[in-house]
Amino acid sequence: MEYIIEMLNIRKEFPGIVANDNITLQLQKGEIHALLGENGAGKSTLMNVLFGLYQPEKGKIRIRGKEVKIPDPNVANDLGIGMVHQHFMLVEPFTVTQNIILGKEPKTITGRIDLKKAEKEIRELSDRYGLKVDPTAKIRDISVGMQQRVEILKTLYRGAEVLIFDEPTAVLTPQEINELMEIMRSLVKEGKSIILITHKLKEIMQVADKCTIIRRGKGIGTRNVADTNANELASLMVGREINFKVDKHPATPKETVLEIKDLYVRDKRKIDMIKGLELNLRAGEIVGIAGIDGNGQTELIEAITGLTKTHSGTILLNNKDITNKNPRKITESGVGHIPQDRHKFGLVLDYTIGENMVLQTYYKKPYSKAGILNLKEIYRYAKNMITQFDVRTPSIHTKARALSGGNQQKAIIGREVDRSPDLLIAAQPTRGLDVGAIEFIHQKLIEERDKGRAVLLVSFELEEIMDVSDRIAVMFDGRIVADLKPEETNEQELGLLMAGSSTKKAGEN
Amino acid sequence: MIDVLQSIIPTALFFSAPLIFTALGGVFSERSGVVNIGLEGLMVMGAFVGIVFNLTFADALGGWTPWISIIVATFVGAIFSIIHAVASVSFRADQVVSGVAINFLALGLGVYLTKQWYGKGQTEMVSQPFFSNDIPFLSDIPIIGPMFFKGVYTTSYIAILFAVIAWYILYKTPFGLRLRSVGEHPMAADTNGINVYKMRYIAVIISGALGGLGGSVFALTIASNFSHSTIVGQGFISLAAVIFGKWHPLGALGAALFFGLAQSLSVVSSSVPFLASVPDIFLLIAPYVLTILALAGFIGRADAPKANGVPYIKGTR
Amino acid sequence: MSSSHRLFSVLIPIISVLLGLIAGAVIMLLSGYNPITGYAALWRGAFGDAYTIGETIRRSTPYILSGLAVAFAFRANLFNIGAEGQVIVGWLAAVWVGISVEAPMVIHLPLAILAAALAGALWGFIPGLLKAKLGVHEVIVTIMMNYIALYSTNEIIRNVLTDHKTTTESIHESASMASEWLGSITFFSRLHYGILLALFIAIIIWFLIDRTTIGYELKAVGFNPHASKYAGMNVSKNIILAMVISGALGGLAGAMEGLGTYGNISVMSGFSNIGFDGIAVALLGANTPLGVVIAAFLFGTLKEGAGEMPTGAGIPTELVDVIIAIIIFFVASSYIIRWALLRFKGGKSK
Amino acid sequence: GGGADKEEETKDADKGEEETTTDFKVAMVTDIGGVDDKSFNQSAWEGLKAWGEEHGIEEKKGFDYAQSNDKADYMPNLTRLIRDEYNMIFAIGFELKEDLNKVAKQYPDTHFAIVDDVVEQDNVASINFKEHQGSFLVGVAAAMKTKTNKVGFVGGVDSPLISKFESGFIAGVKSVNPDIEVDVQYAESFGAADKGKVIASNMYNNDIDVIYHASGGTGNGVFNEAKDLKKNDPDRDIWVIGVDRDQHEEGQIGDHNVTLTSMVKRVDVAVHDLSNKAMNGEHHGGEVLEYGLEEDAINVATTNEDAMTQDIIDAVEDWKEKILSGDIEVPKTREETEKFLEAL
Ligand SMILES: Nc1ncnc2c1ncn2[C@@H]1O[C@H](COP(=O)(O)OP(=O)(O)OP(=O)(O)O)[C@@H](O)[C@H]1O
Ligand SMILES: Nc1ncnc2c1ncn2[C@@H]1O[C@H](COP(=O)(O)OP(=O)(O)OP(=O)(O)O)[C@@H](O)[C@H]1O
Ligand SMILES: [Mg+2]
Ligand SMILES: [Mg+2]
Repeated sequence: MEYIIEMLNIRKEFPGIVANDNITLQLQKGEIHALLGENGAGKSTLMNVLFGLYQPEKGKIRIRGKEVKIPDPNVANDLGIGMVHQHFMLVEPFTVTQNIILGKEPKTITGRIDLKKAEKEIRELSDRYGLKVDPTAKIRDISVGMQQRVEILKTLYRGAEVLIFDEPTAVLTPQEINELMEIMRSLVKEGKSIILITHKLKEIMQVADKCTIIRRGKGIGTRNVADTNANELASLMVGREINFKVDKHPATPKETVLEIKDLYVRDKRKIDMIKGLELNLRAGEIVGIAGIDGNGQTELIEAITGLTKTHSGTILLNNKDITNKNPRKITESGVGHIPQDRHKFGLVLDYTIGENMVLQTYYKKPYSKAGILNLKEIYRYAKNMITQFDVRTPSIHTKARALSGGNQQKAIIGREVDRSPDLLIAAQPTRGLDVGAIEFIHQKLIEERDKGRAVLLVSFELEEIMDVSDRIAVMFDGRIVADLKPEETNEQELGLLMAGSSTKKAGEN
Repeated sequence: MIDVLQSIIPTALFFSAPLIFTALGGVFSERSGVVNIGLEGLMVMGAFVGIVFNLTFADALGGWTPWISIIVATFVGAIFSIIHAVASVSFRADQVVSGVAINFLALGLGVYLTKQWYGKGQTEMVSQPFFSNDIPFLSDIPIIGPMFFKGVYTTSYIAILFAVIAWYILYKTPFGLRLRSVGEHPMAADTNGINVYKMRYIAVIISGALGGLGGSVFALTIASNFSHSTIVGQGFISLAAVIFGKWHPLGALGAALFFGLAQSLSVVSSSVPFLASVPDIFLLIAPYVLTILALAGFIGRADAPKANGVPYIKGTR
Repeated sequence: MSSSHRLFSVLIPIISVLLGLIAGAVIMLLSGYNPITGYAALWRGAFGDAYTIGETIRRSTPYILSGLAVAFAFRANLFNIGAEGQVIVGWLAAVWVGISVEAPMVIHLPLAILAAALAGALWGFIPGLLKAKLGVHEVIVTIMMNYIALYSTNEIIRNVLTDHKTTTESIHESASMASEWLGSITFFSRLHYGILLALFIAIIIWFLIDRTTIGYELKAVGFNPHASKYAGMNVSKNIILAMVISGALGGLAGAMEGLGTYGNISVMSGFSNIGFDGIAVALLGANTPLGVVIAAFLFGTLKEGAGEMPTGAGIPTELVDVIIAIIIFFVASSYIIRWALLRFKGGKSK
Repeated sequence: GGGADKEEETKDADKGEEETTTDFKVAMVTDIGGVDDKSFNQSAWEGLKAWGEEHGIEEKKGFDYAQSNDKADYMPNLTRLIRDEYNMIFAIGFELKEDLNKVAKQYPDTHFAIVDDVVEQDNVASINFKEHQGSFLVGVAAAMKTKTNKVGFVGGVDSPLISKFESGFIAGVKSVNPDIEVDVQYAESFGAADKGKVIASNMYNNDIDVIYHASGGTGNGVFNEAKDLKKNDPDRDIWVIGVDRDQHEEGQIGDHNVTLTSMVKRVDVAVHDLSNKAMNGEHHGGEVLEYGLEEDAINVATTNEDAMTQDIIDAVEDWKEKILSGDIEVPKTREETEKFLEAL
């Protein structure tokens, strides 16, 4: 059997940690090979080694049977390796075309970039692989899905034969995920080979041919996907059984906590993003907002939390009007918020994890008194939270930046939950996390519900919505178009509703 | 009105030229992600070299002296700026700190060497400075001619030309695309096979060259000699022009010209009837106040290149 | 790990200063001077006797405050190049109150100091406001504000405080920080009580930055305005507050000159450089109050000592600027020193 | 009391070998700028050197200077020289006034002199120059030279000292021809060549053909602009009047020279003179010494023979006589100028 890429016994160390310890990965031409492992297991590191961003301490890399050294991404490109990074490597103010050709620009004889030629080439590529993009649009104006297609085009433009995808679906909507799966299949059909990193077992089962599992930097083994199942993969990865079915009792909703009436919100361009939205949320229930990205979810959350001004309508919390109050007021009246973008909103990355734990409460007793911080109290509290929420960090004095995504998320959840808010908003709380961490977070949300809090869950992942919610509100075009019970619907129906095909109220059928 | 324009435009042109060169240098450096507070120092170096070279070789080179002087100053400015590049690109120094050091170093070294070589704190006046001239034919056009083409310095037009060239390079060529990408998202550039360090070195060296050029043009069109007070704040004004111009070569050009106009307007005003009654102090601070008002009024928010000021360390994000 | 971190943060500045001095020695050698004579003169100029020691401390005093001004803004991610203008208006305001108010010292002196702080604060408020509300880059506005301060102050000295003179009369005794006693123990140096105030304020600023909710907010806003807004902080308010406090510190640096060293203010033909040097002091001091205090003394020492170099050793004073520049470079390039130290250490242990 | 102890201490080792030929030592403290500023620091130093030469004294042993790089240096410089036991110390420039005032009080046994201002202390002689007289005479020259009947004055920083120049100049111009317009502009800096050039450019553009500058380095810009215009149009009459010393050299452009004349202020004469007096035990502490035309401490340069034609020189001489004889009193301030002009 001929391998296009062989990474043999790779070892990569970082100060204080062995990220890759004797890992072997063999990729055949024309296959989709999944790479599975918990957060921090060493997947990205391994791929960065292959892409020439890191140099391994030990091990060999063979390409098409020939041993190679890959000192930098240029060499990787020349060897036909392309990588779609977990965090997109796109220059925001540049156009799609500029991003794709960057570093390999076609020139006219006068030394000018030959944009026409470039655009033509991109059009050809995008037609051939079904990667729809607008070559003249700026990156900052296009959707995440299109950004990802740009990343793929970048690798194809450079003639990549092997494509590495690092958690490509973490940022995509279900529709976009389906499209991506299609794209991957067509890439393979065209003779490309793919390494896919993902935490979603379903996706692996769906498209991958093989799956290599790593745990804490060590290779556990490779399985033929056809010969295995999700449960086996999960337990190989975590080293224990994983409970996929979320355990929960039926909800016992009580008084109304959140009531939104006829809400309108406009974005910067003065376009209505929320158009007369109505929503009720009661204590002791989890309402999941299902919807495709861009249908007003972000605006809804920002309006409730005071980060954006509403145009009209009212938002009542425990029957008190909190419309357009400042974020501090709103938090104090009982709202907790796990933000979608944890780096931008959730944490001050340059603060220590200890300092981050009091981001919402630093001005209150006992963390400060008369404007003077009580560091002892803050650190005592932070230590406590870290143990309670299993945040894995060297110490509370470690900068938040140095923590892995899952641990950052746990810290935020701990901070928000511990304030016992009447309303807890969780936006994409499990994005990019491994199954173990997801399980933990789902449990926490349900615990909160059982303590009598109202939980608003926004997620693009239908599975998560279906598993965790007591009630599902489908959002489309700035409105709630359906209100359903999870046990009375299925993913098909939700998908249709999310695409705006019909409306439905709970209990109608 | 035309009278006023005819007297302020030529002065604005020579006043602005050194600022334009230097600001363009700032644009290159900051577009690549290296903050350059050291523009002032680069100008000092340029002025120093321009004057010293001119004084030394005036006899040998005759009419070519000023031209060769500014070329040499450009060259020395480029070399001098390597210090900033090494510190801020290779040594990952805080770029603001390194720039401040450049300012101290240039002035200290310039005056120190002047004292060593000339035995006094300031040089003689050069005998071969730049002279203004009338541009044939164009200067005969009514109204426009006297405004733009009579008694102008070739260096002023070179400055404007450089701004256009800088725009072309930054926005139309592969080199420019790469340079800007390095200032926005160095890691993206790196994964695309662009050598981030090399690009930043080149950009800083270009800024050194242009800063040196700006300083020497100032010295050879305006000051005529070198002392500790030859360059006092022009570099900072150039830095302001970089930001005012939103890190765009043509914006920087516009900002520098705006500043030159405001400056010469404040001088000319005393001879304009309806402004003559304005107390001098208001005319004196007018250029600075106008700049602030322009920014607050209609220029507004400017977004720096995203990675500006952040040392790039391979393998981190 | 953390103890070696602490060790490095002490070692690196020391090594930087040594390297700067070595470089200065090399330059002296190359220009045909004897470095030992040169440095002996520098030392005499700064610490030769009680007088020079007094003057060195006096010179360092405003640097502490202007350094704090720049450093404080930096902590909120703002670059205050305008400390210079804030120093000038603070100086003016202090002298103004010192001259025009008559009151017992317990009222007059604090009042004059307060006036300086307020004037500086106003000079910081404008760029802060423009930054917070309109997103105007503080660097340009503060540069422009420097010139406005310089020219307006000159105008006020000439036409308001005096009748077309270049220097105001002296402030009343009741507003003066000058001290006969401090002078007498330092042979008539101009050492004044401002140094105590400056050190006290450095402690306050340290406390403010590291131990109060205000400091917590300012730093948070500087690091990540989005997260700060999300956490309920008022981002605009914090930006303005940071600039106001920074400006007030600059104004206080001016008060040191107006109420301590000179007791008056003169028309200036150029900038005082106290504010500009404050940038270097802040950066040398790594933007921490303790660091700023140490850096201010280093700066004061070098600048004061430089005065003796031409007379004492025939060396131009500018050499000291070169040395300062090199020290700043090495402090900035701490990464490379750290790297070299680690190699050295590693090499030894192997 | 403290001062005396001090003096004992500072006789340290490396100065031990010094042996002065005379025990009288003189030194000066410059204002910002060095002894090579081509202006009065330089002139004062030249006076001191001439004095040293006259008495066969070596530099650094019997006479020396201390250079100030900024305002904060004056005091330490003064003190340093006192402690180095100089008997007579000159403070060059009005900027040193306040500091000298304090030092003089602290060291009553040292003799001081200040140039360009008045310090009322028993041990301080105040050297003032009658710049208004010289400015009056160059004003006469300007008035004779102008063809457009418009002349300009560029000041450095507006101050009583510089308004002496301004006042004398205006009075001189108007005395010759009251119809001549005088445009007065200040750059608010002694080191802003760019501002100087902008102002000069504007003045020449408005038909002004003679500019008198009293603006230090700012004047470089004025010379630069004048030379540029001259270079482009050698036939055009463009003139600059220099200040403090003969600025003939600054005006040279090819075969032409734009420096009409200069108002020369012989600080050296005053310093030399006063040093000798002090050496002879003749102190003028507490007095204001006025150096002017009589003492030959104020001159009008005639280096540019082509420009300073005989009739101009004659006119200048005429007016000089009138001043010396007391026929006219040259105004020193703007108020005095107003009165002076009314009386014309
Ligand atoms: N540049 C680095 N310096 C130090 N440690 C690093 C660096 N990059 C990664 N690590 C560490 O190496 C380990 C493996 O990280 P890696 O990024 O490969 O994990 P991953 O499997 O991709 O995780 P995730 O699923 O969260 O993306 C982690 O413990 C991480 O903290
Ligand atoms: N310079 C570094 N020092 C220490 N750890 C690092 C460094 N760079 C990256 N890491 C660690 O590498 C690990 C994996 O990084 P990766 O980019 O895969 O993020 P992640 O954990 O998947 O988080 P997310 O997906 O939320 O961004 C994280 O634990 C991160 O903290
Ligand atoms: Mg990863
Ligand atoms: Mg991840």
